[in-house]
Amino acid sequence: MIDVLYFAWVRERIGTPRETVETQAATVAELVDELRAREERYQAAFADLSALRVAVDQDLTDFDAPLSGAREVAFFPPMTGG
Amino acid sequence: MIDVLYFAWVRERIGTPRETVETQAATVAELVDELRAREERYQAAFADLSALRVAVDQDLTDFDAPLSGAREVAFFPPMTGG
Amino acid sequence: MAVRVQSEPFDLGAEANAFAAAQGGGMGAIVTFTGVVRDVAGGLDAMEIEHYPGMTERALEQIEAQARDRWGLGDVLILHRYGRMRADEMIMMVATSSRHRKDAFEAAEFLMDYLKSRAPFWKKEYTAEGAGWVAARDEDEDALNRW
Amino acid sequence: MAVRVQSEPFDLGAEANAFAAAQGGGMGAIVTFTGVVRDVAGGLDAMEIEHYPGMTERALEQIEAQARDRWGLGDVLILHRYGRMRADEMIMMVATSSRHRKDAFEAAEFLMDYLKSRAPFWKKEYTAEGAGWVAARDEDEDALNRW
Repeated sequence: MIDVLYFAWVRERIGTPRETVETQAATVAELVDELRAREERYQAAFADLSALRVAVDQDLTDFDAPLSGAREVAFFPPMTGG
Repeated sequence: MIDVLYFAWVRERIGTPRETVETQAATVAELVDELRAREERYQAAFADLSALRVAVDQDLTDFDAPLSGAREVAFFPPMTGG
Repeated sequence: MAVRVQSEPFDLGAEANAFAAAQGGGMGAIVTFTGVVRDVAGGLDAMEIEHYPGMTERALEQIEAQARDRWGLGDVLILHRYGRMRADEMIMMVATSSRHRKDAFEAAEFLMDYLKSRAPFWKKEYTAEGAGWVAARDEDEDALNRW
Repeated sequence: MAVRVQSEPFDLGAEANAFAAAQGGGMGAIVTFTGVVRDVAGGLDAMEIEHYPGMTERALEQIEAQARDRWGLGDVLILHRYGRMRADEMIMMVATSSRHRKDAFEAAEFLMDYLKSRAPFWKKEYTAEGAGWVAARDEDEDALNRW
């Protein structure tokens, strides 16, 4: 069980800001593959991973990052604050 | 006839902020030589020209600058504003 | 640590004066940066800033800690709004203080470069023609390379 | 052109807000720098700033014009005091605005570097042990070389 959060246009494409997912995925990339296999809206959101950023437990990381022990994964486009 | 101005410790060593000088000096350096020849307080003020800056008609320049047509020459130490 | 994330407007003048008044003796230099909503194309109805509560504060605190490690700073303020705002409203500010100006300037630029590309904020623009997410600028990512 | 040379104290917050409010649309970045009297050794009774009336305004206006030539700036403010002041009082400030932050930051640093070494101000410190002119720092002269 892991909380998956979406922000900005990723949230809009997937249609929810947050969901809880049952997964045995060992890495972020494996989680993405599982999500893509679900429905077309996930495929649309995850079509181009180079346009996405990921945080595990609120720390920026990359798609190779392990998920063991993680409670929260977030996907979003490059940030545009400031 | 030229107005000669002094600032900061140059003013203090010479003992006046401003005086009018009759001079035929062609350059700032020649004017400095004339002033040095006057009195010891001028020698003290102009002992080390590398520690001084000069402005002719309110523009920073150097000691080789010509004085033809100049109305105002100012001597002072390196600036310390800001 | 002075990191504030809020939806309410802030008063640049009041923040700058409070920051300056809180400096101990010896801090001769204070730098502020303020970001303002730009109506780039004309016709901006509103800008909405989304953020990631929790991670935002965490990321800003980490950026502040990095700046304090790298420069001799008296104090640091990072204030960023989220939610809906209009053209010419202030989005965010940073303030830094140091003995000499170099540290305060460099740290403020560093904070801005990292905040732009590493703090989880996203801008969406609303105009008569519709709404769109602001794209990240390559220059902003490139700016990180100088540190 | 906004160059002010005055003996009276100024209110950083009021100046920063007025500067920000005067910006046209499109100026997304505002940078301020404020210089504060430092009591370096402890025991500073007062600092006195002498200047060269006439040349001061002229030099600051030239420095502003150079900055406007080199960067895309919305507006520039240079405000510098002269006369007697105490530790922690504000001596001077600059403010710049631009579309993106790089121009406003670089121009503010340029203004400060040139103002430090090219505008006719001289600082004298008064302490219980006596009075002395502040010496120019080599770093300040060196800072000009980067532009």
